[in-house]
Amino acid sequence: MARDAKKMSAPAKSAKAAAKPFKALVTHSEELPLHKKLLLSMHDTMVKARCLEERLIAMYKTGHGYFWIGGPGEEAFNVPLGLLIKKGMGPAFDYLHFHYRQSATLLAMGEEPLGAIRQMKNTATDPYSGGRNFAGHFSKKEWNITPVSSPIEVQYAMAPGTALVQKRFGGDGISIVTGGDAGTAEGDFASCLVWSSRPGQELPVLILVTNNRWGISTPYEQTQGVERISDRGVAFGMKTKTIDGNDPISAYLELKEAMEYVRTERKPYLVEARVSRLYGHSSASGANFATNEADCITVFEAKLEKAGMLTREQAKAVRDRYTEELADLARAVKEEAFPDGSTIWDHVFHGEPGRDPFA
Amino acid sequence: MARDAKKMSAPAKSAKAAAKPFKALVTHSEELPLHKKLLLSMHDTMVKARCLEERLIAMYKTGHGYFWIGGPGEEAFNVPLGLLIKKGMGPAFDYLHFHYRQSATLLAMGEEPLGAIRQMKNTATDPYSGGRNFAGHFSKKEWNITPVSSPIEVQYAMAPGTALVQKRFGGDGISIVTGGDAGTAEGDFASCLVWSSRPGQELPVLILVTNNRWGISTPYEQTQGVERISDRGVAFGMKTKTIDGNDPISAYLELKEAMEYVRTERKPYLVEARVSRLYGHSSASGANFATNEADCITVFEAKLEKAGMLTREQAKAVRDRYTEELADLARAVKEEAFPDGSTIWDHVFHGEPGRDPFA
Amino acid sequence: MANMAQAVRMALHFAEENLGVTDIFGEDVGMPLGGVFTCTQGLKTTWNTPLDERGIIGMAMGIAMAGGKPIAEIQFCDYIFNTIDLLKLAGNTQWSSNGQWNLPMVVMTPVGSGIRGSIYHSHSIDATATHIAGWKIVMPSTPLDAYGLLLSACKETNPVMFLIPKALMRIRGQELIPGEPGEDKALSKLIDAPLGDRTRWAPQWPALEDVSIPIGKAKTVRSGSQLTVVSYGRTLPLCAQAAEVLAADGIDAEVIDLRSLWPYDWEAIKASVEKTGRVIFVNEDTEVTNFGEHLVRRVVDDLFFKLLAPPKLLAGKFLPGIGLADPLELASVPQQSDIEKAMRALAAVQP
Amino acid sequence: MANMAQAVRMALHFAEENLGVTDIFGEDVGMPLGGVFTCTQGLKTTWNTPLDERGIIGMAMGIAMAGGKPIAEIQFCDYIFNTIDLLKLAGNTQWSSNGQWNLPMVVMTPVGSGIRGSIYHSHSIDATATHIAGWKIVMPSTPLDAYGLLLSACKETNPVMFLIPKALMRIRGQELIPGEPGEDKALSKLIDAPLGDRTRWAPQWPALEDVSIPIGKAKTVRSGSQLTVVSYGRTLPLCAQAAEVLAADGIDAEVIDLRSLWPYDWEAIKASVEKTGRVIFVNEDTEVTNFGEHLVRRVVDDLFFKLLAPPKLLAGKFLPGIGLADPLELASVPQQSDIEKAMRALAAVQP
Ligand SMILES: Cc1ncc(C[n+]2csc(CCOP(=O)(O)OP(=O)(O)O)c2C)c(N)n1
Ligand SMILES: Cc1ncc(C[n+]2csc(CCOP(=O)(O)OP(=O)(O)O)c2C)c(N)n1
Ligand SMILES: [Mg+2]
Ligand SMILES: [Mg+2]
Repeated sequence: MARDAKKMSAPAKSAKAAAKPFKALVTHSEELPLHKKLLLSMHDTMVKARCLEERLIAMYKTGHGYFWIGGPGEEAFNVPLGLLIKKGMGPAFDYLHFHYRQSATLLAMGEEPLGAIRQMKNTATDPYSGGRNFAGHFSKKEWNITPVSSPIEVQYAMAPGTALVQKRFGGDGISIVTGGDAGTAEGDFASCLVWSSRPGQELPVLILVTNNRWGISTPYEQTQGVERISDRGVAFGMKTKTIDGNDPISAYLELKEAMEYVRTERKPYLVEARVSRLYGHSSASGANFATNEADCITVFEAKLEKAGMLTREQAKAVRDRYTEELADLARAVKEEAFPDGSTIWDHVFHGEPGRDPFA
Repeated sequence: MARDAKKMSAPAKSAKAAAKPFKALVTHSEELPLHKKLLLSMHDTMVKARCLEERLIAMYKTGHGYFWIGGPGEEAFNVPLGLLIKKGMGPAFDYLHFHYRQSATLLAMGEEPLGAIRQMKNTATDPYSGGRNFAGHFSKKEWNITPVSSPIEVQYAMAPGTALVQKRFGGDGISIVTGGDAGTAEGDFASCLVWSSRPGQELPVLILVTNNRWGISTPYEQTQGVERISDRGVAFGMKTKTIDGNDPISAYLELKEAMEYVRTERKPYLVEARVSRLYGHSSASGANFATNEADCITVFEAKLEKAGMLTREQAKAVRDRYTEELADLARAVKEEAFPDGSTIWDHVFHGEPGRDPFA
Repeated sequence: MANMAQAVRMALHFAEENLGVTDIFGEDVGMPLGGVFTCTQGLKTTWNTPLDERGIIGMAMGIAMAGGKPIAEIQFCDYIFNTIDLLKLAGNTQWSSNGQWNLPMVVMTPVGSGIRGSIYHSHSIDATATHIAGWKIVMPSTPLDAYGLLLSACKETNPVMFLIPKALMRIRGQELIPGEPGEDKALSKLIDAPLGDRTRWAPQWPALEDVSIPIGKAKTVRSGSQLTVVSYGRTLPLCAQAAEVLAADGIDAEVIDLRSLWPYDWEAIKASVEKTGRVIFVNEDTEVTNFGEHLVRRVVDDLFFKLLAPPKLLAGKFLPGIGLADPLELASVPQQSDIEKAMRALAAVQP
Repeated sequence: MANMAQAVRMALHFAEENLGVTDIFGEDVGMPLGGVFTCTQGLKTTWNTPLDERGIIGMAMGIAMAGGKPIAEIQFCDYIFNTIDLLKLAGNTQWSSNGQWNLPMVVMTPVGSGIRGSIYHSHSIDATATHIAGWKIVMPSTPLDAYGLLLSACKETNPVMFLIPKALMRIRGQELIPGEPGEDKALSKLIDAPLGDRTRWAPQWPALEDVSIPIGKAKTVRSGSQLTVVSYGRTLPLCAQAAEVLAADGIDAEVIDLRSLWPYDWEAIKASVEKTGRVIFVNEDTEVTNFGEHLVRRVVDDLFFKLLAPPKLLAGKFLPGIGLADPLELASVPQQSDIEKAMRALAAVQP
């Protein structure tokens, strides 16, 4: 639903209020509006993604990786996103300009978790960067996943570029860009709004912001006066909405509606999703579980249980299975080699053998 | 009036429509709501400013200067602005972050036109840059006029800084920033909105945009999907409005209202003024009179005549007098010396004598 | 003969037709203006962008990612400095993704002084550009080289910066670009947009040829035996003229137009310096942490014991800007007389 | 003894109390975090900014214009490259306004590799920074120098960049900062914020002294007669250790900590090179258009005929980034073994 069709109560605004755990903005009817199969599959992938992140954190804490960053807490948003993506290579498919919290989206797209573990351990086998980049910095050309790069918000300046090619190409491929709430203060966020809404030249960009109300240690309320980030798009005449990113059902339906609009109208849509940050910012802030944030998996499991779709035991079994599987994968990766120092020269230039220009 | 109180008809939006001359958005009652003395003084300064710019253009065309850029066509906005500024040095007074079309504002503040002529001719006597910078690139520390620099929009990133000091200092000094419509596509415009509206830390910035619907040769409609630039401020919870910058009476009243708000509430206000561009972008585009744009002086003179305040002859006399005065000034400046090459080393560092570090 | 603006335009036309260029864009790049230096008049794929350099570079990266072939213009290189992070990112994308994503994109921008451009239309970026890994960087000093290097840039599968010395934009070449009509005014009639209304104008393109100049190859502009001058861009013709002046006094200088800044033609420099034993590098970027200093270092590294005199750099003064008034600009960046003086001094050093 | 993060914090405290510093700000600079490296914990004038580096630099410029004394932090120098235009503007404001507007502001940022920071937490900016005119640039390699240089930066009436080598952030100094308690844990108890709830914590500042170190003065870390090593930041202690190793083999190296990159202490370099005839410059920025190349050029310009061997540069490899895996980082930027090797080679050159 577009912004005007559904007004949501915005959280209380106060300069001094610390960032608050997100409270569901919408209450769904208990008759769940999605098929059981889809719901259970979403739950399965959400748990798998959580177990993956928890394994990565464990690797960090036991010295098998220098730095962890990822998306635990955002699964309810990231899994539906991945399921709805048109996966493939080239402009007929969706281009994905992600930031560093999208592991659940990749898993929902069908990616194996092994790659993320290898990247965490920075082995030569890391399929995303060959041991060059941090955890969560995916890149997969066959699926149009453009390289995640650490600088905040630059992906928003690039997304209109892939979308322009897609608009000309025709079909229903779109460009999808994700980033956090704090990052919207960078000018590149505004650039994305400007470039995707040029009159008569509107671009099929699904502009997503996952609002966890934190930028590392800084609460959103302390630095930005925008109550609903989605409102930033209104002046540009684009469709906008703020959705509950902690509820996979709502997220699925809202994303679906927005995506269909972008796919068919070939115009931008700005969606803000309110999400939780469950293990703090990154390993730099300790990567410990945040007890004061809503856990979308717990809430979803309760909902599924209430609807008679999943028992506690079944839920536990799913989690135990993935926990074990991922521990096994991590063990296997332990013995894999780091890239050799001499490989630093590879891929400086495309189509040329790597070499030290001064050697 | 704030944006909601007065809805203005926005010009038709079409990707292909060329930028159109601005049509007055508001019709004022013929009983002019300002005192005759003020009206005539505004008229006088508007004409003076126009004559100054026309003299600068003539200097360019006769080889007395390399480049001209300035504000002819914006006098109806820039003169009231100058009259309303709290002029002086330091945080008790207004800080002025101008772009290159503000000559009329300086004249309204009481500046002599001689300096502008010297800068046009890049003489050593140029009071703003000592012959270093282009015409219209003012800088006057005694009046808090920060250096106009050519890069578009950077002034919007700095204005919150002076405003922060002013907020702490107390009193009613504010920071005023000006720039064009095309420039709002730069991220720095968005930065200004973010930084001046932090909750509980709002800053006294009067954020001005003069919308002439052009960026050099590019019509606004071709590159930006924002109908009212002032709407960009709405998401930030700031006061906003779009005003008629071609009518000095309306501009005076609207600016006064906005400024009083910023002075007393110590919060930002975003004002978009629709203005004309009467001699094209700059000397690079020929600096010829644009017959398809409304001339605010002509319109204002008709209004003053109708109100019985000024005859055609009196208006002509004002113009003739300034034309002559400025021609005299330009003649006098012709003989003034350029700065010496050795002075390039002056002012690299404050408080240190200039010298070539390798000499 | 074509001037550099016309040469660029013809190369872009050729590249649109034959090399898969899909987008030529930037501020005022589309019609009616066709670029502030007319470089993009009458082309098929030009369009005007919002006034947002970061958006321009980001757009180019995105287009390149999706299989397009973009040529992005930054109106003056003076306005590229808020995008250095994006340029670095474009330069590291192939490397960071371990070879997955290459970015075939060209960034084209006018550089340097010489048009009385004051503080913000006189910048050089060769020092900044050459410090960014993952880019190829070219800078022609003649229309024919501009044409040939731009074709190579369009064929590249890596990011390329095409730097146009603005002082040379309106100087006619000495060599014909294969295809262009021999007579001076004939070309202008074919491809220069008329003043006034341009809505019904269309260019008539000559039948151009693919005479690309490989990136990484220098050109010896003048052979000489006593000293080597290496330059590029605005200062190159000044060096060539200075060499002619000095020749009259019996000083025989070799002048090399580097043309490609990265990768650069070390073999050409080396061969020349091994012959002459004396070398001076001339450019107009400011002289601290200057690309010419890299070249000095390289010479010292590889050829120290073959040198007859210390290798020299003549560059722009280390100042925050170039002032508008003539005496200021002349004192800030190398002029022909400065070059002559430096060459004479170098020739006079006794080992 | 204080580590560098503590030294910076103490200097900032001294500057807030005594040198008129009005604002210390940046992303996560305020409490509860007090900076990602703890440099700004417990200070009086810190605050958290929006995540917007351009806004941060713009804010510093505005505060400086209005008579404040700002210290702006960029969280990692890796994220400063979208502000180069603003840094240039800050550096030219005094000059462009013909002396009217000076900007007394400090930009402080952690630089360099050494913490397994991968592509975007390992950047150096000394090459970029030294190419920007109108700035003073300092980079300490010990806590005491950090303290003293930061005080000088705060006293400056010009823009100053204060670059903190992140690899040295947690290394304790060998010298006491006048005022700090002698015992190791005592300082931590006084000024390090506790883990957990910090809302009721307040630091207890020692009685500090004004021991500023003048900008532009190098420090001879080790006297030697056979070769000169000039470095700064992360590589400086490695050079000093390498010199000790080589001393055992009879190679007597002089090691200079440049400390100030602009203006730099040419007299110190010159005196040393005149004595040794051999010099190597070591830093970790990438090696093309590198500040060390400027220093090589300067040496060649002024001291060519006094050299016994070609002056050398040892710097970072010319790569688009520093990879995360250990072997990648070690192969990309100078390590102690590389430095030793280069020094030995230099000592062995026969003139
Ligand atoms: C340009 C840039 N500035 C600073 C940083 C350091 N940094 C990494 S994540 C982060 C906070 C991001 O907050 P937000 O955008 O809300 O995303 P979240 O991490 O909360 O998902 C910061 C400041 C960076 N990576 N890039
Ligand atoms: C950062 C930057 N990019 C490009 C330019 C070149 N330029 C000068 S004025 C201008 C157009 C400005 O349009 P607008 O902001 O609407 O202001 P106007 O000139 O119409 O008053 C451009 C592109 C510049 N000066 N700075
Ligand atoms: Mg966040
Ligand atoms: Mg405009």
